[in-house]
Amino acid sequence: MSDSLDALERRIAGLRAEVRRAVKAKENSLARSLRGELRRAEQAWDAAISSEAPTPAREPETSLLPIREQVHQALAMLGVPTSAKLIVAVNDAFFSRELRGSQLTSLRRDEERSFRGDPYARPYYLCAALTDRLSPARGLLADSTWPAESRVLGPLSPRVDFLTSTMRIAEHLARLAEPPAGAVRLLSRMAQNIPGAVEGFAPADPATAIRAARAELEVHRATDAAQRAEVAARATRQLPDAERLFGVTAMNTLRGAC
Amino acid sequence: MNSLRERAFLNRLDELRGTMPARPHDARAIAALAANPGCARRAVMDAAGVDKDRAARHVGFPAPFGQSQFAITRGNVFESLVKENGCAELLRLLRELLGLSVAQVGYRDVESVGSHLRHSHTRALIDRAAREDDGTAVFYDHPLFSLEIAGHTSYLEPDVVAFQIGGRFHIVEIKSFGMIDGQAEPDKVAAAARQAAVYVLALRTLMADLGHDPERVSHDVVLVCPENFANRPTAALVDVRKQLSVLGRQLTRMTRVEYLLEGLPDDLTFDLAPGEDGVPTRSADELTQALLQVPARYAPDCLSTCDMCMFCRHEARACGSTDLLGRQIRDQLGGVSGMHEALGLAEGTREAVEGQEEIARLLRLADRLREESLR
Amino acid sequence: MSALTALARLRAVRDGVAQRITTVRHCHISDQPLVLIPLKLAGEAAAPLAAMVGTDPGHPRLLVVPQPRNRDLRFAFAAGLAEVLLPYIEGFEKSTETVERRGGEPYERCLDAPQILVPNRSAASFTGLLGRSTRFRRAEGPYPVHPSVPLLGRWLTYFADRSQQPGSSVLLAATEALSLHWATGQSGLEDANLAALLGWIDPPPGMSGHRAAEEAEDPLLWPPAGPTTDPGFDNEVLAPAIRAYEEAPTDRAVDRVSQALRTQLDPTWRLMWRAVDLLRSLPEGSRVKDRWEIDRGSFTRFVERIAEGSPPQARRDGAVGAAARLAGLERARASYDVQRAHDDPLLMAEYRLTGEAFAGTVIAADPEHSEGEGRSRKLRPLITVRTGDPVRLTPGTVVGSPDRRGHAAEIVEAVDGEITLKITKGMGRGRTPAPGSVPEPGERVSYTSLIDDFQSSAALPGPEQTPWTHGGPPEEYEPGDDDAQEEWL
Amino acid sequence: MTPQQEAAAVVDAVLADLPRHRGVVVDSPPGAGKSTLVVKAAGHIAETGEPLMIVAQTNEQVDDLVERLAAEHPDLGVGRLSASGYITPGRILALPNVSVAGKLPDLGDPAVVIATADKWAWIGDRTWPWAIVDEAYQMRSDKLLRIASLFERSLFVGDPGQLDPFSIVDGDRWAGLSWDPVQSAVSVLLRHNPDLPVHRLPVSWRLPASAAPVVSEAFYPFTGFRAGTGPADRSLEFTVNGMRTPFDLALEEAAGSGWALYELPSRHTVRTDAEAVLATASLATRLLQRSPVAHSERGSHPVTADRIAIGAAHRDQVAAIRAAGVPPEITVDTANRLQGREYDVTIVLHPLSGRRDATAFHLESGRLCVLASRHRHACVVVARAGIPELLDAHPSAEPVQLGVPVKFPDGWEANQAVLAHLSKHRVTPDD
Repeated sequence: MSDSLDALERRIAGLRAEVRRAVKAKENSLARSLRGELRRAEQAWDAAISSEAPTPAREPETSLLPIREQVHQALAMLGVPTSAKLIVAVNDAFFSRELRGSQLTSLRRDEERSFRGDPYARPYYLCAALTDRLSPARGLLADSTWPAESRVLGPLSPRVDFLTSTMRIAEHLARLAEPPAGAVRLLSRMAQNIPGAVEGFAPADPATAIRAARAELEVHRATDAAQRAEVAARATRQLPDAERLFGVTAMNTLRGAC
Repeated sequence: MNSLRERAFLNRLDELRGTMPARPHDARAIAALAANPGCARRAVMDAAGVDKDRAARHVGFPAPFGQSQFAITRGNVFESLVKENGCAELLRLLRELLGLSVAQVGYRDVESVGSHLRHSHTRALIDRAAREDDGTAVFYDHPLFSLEIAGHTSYLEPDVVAFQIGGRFHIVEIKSFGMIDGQAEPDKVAAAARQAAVYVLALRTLMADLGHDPERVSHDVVLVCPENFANRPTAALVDVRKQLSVLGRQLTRMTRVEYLLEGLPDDLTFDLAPGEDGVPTRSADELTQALLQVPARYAPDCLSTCDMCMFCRHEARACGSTDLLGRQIRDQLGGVSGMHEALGLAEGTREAVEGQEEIARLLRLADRLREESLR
Repeated sequence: MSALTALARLRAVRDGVAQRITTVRHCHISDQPLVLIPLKLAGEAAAPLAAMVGTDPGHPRLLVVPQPRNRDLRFAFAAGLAEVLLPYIEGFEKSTETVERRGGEPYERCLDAPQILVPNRSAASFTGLLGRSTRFRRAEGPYPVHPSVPLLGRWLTYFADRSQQPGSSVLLAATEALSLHWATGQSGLEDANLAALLGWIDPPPGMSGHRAAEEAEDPLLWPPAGPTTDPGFDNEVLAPAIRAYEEAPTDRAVDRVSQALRTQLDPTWRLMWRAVDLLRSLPEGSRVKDRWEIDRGSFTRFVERIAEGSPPQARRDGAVGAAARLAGLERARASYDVQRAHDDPLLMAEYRLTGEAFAGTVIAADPEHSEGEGRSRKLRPLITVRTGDPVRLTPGTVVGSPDRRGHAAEIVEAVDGEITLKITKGMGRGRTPAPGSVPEPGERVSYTSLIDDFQSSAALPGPEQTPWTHGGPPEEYEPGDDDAQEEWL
Repeated sequence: MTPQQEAAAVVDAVLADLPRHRGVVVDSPPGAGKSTLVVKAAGHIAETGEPLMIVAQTNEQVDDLVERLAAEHPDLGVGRLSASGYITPGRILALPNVSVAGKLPDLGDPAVVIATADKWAWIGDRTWPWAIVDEAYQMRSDKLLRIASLFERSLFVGDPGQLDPFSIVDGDRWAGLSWDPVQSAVSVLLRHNPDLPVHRLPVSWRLPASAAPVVSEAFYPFTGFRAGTGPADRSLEFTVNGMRTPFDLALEEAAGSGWALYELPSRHTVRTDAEAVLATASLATRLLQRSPVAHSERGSHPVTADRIAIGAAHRDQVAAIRAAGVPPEITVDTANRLQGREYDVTIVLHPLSGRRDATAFHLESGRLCVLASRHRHACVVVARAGIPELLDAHPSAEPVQLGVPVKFPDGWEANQAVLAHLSKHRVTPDD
């Protein structure tokens, strides 16, 4: 190892200690600037070591499909408002695509901006699911082309949607000649939370899972449908187009005010 | 306390805190009140809502606490795992643990209304649930409770879920420490139980406020943790009756802080008002002097519970207090609180004053035996 | 905690250096101990992060999990640990001795046993958790692991279980071993910090123990001895390194994580060997060998158990197993306390302080004194001892003496610092006492009611005969797929 | 219902339950007639002609039971099994229908065989159709494990409010297990057999009307009991006049009200606080000097030294009190060893006296319960002032283990309750 590397390592170690000291003393701005210096030193070290022993950089495989298309595909498969986490999991399990949760965080906002700028210009929008107070439900994505009843939530809807998505995943799996292992694992994990859908840690059988999910669904379906219809009617009656898709967000501006 | 006296008392607390807003008590802070209730310094600072962490840092003795982002991330990931898909995991656990029926799956996220409405919304939802026995919702996620502490309302934002079954409410506390073969680290469970007790009390207070029977809030809380080494959640019931009674005692005690204030200088304040640079304008020396006016009761346990611990440890050492060595040692030394005094008695360089004859005799004997055995 | 220890702590504060609280060493220190410093990922029950391990102070082996949330990497770590630990253990299995026993078949016992040293009690518990999370794995079927992993798990479990046995030295926590012999000028709680503890015991030249301990509390100067790492280190150093590995799992990224963890482990590694040297420098107590012999026996039995192909240790003790273990622990606790006091005048002083022991000079002796008539006539020599100790032993109390093994006596009278004793055991079978068996006037003696008078308890039923009061016979353990598949994430 | 009828009804219910269940548990608060029940049940079973084994925990308990059995059922053959080293006391040797031996065959074939749990553990290859386990709450469950296969059905009798069994080693490893070996025999039994009937003796015949409500509320908050006698049924009289010394005042307060708190000035002291030790010993001596006479539903008798006990928490305190000069016939002992015993008057050195910090040991409710519930007439507690402050400052951070039922009463609350009552009967040295 060359001298400059040695010196760099000493400098990195020293900077790390200083950062930790600053953090401990809650001197945040100092910590920030020290961290900047530290990153530069680390990059310099990286560069120095690459010049000594170059290693080929590995690029992660990226899908050609745009993110919103990927999300849409997953939503189309599940047919109910879905969390980013499950979308990522479905994408990974069935399409072997590496989507990251962080890539989905600004999606809804971008869609809303696009819709407000040029309404209905796109065939579909990735929009929000609405709570019974007509605000956007946290973390859920929906498809603007779905009927209003599917995009609103009553108290039973989270469970109903979970059972529905489990069924959809099982149905999809049953159609595949060679079900991917990841998809079987996903279904098994979900089925463990449905009475009678799977035994212990064994891999889930799609037909059994569907039967069990449907059985529980029967218990909730009518009440949920009625509650959803009520919320949907209210949304249609009270809200302008954009809010009907993305929820009433006025309250958000008040957030933090108290 | 009559209202005039109470106002004077609250004014006094405000003066002690100075111009900074009262530091709100979260459940953890409330639960920690029981950690060392004999400490006047801590009691006064807590009652006045002084930011102890900031005070300790300003006088040069920052608390040695820190949290690893790995732990924080782990906690968040686990909590969202338990709650995702309409609390699917939680439903499984409660069906196993409490026999929740298949029909009971309702879920309401109180947070979705925006924080300014959360408290009243929580009230309304709980009221409705308490009235209608078969209320549609079973889970109430992110409720916002309040609790009166030494004249100030503290808002509690539990990450917990409250839910009702058969007309009874339960608090669900989600923690990310492992439950391995049915057991978890007892200290961590105890901390979780103390925190959950705060929520049980807050929910009971709310119920009473609304005219419902507070006993409808169960003293059995549901503790949800990862099972063994996996992520899969598992649950256990924890009876928090003892924690509730301790909590009740400590909250009553807070209002009795009044008598601790007697005899303190009138102009005493722990003001931490910041200057333009964000650093408190008062000199560290001045604050130190102010802190020293209120006696502390340091014990080594404070090192894991109190923001002021390093300051008080330093003080104990500087004045040669046997508290430095722990309660057990202090116990062994009978009434002697000074280290030099105790050594003097042991080595015969100091005469025992009245009441010290016995401990002096014991220490002299110990000293003789030690010398004899080491020879 | 006695007044004697309290006094030693006070002295430590005044003198600025830890004080001895024993005159001899009460634990076995192997010629070739294996030091193991495990680290775990914060917030996880038992996710290993790294370990520094080895028997050569100059050549530690560093094992690292570059992404502790990755299951495969964790098991690779376990296999790596097995690669170090198992050969070390196997090294002791070969040479054995034959032990004859009265009324039983002779058996084989290993001449020596492995000894693992970890920094503190948390590390010992973590070792147990690591054992728990690996011993049920399987080399075949779903989620297969390297065959060494389940074996490692069983050994780690053995060591962690055994370390709860009073007086056992197969797995020692350095802070506990040191605290057993030194009192510092800080609280017991603070003694759990290895660097601070050693700072008090052996401060650098020119520095007080207090100053050294204070320095040791700065995680930047002295990283915690684990298993939990310093949060500042996690946030500022480890997290970026792990993130870099996540983004590009290259050798260089692994190096970066390793290098970061090495900075946290190196200082503790050096402390551990300093602890070993300090403990070695103490003279060994006379019964330490006896207890190590029991450890060797226990080790040998476990080697045989594994050789016989018995299943891994159960998750928790069954009713009968728990009762048996409790009896063993209580037995070990009692005799450990007695043996240490008899080995060490400073520990005996604790009992003298409370009046359960005394030391003094023999002022009169009647070695030929006897009781009873004719055939039932028994030799019962009398001695009178003068002592300045505050004796609280009442007539009839049976006492023993640390100076004479096998010697037993009974208090006849205790008045004004003069104790008369009747010797009941240990003077031979003759009509007159064996020479030297009865203390002579002028001789300095000590006696204590603290004696190892253990009476073995009755046998327990077999597990298959567990009575209805205790839930009836348990189901027999069958290793199943569920054990192996239990997620380790 | 009169107390007698109420108690008799419970006993009848217990006897009726015996053949119907594998196990029957009877909770007995202090002095509620536990031994009477054991003796009665023994007679009841013996009438069926089937053999019975009785298990007690200590040799004294065994001997006490043997004596009572022999007295109540003179026709019943009683065999007392003993371990080597046991010296048969004269009171047992004198009993005609009792045989004593170290081995079962040497006993002949008595209807009832009685021994300690430790001794029973060595007996194999025979089963008894019936067993009675006495002091079952003080018995560790690992002891029950060793003997449970000896019997088919059993009556378990004990006092849940007294000290729990303990171990010199840490039992955390077994926390939460239903068969935790350091738990009491009853808790393990009931965890595995939750359907067994649990009866409760409702009346204390020992505790006077002045003590039963105090002890009941403090230590048996959920399962109260009452005194079998009324306030007028008991009285304590001094036949020698006092001199209005503080000791006299304290003794008179105790004689008049059943309780006295002899309170020394607040100070942190060593465990063997000389002043408190001396006060304790002096109170006992003074008590004897005043030649007390006890009047009760059983008639009147002078309170002699053997009817007086002094209790303390630690052995060194016991030794110090002894050394301070107490008449040798007075019992001086720790709470552990006073369990199950009964006296006319007790003098107690409060476990928290002179302490700055309390530990779990000192706060254990069972310890105070034993000390405060041994007397038929009066209890004098010696303590330094300042215990309320100590309790107030006590940190509560006890670890919590999953699956371990919470134990009530809480030691803190029980201590508060007793102190609150005692404060009404305070006498200080300056009075």
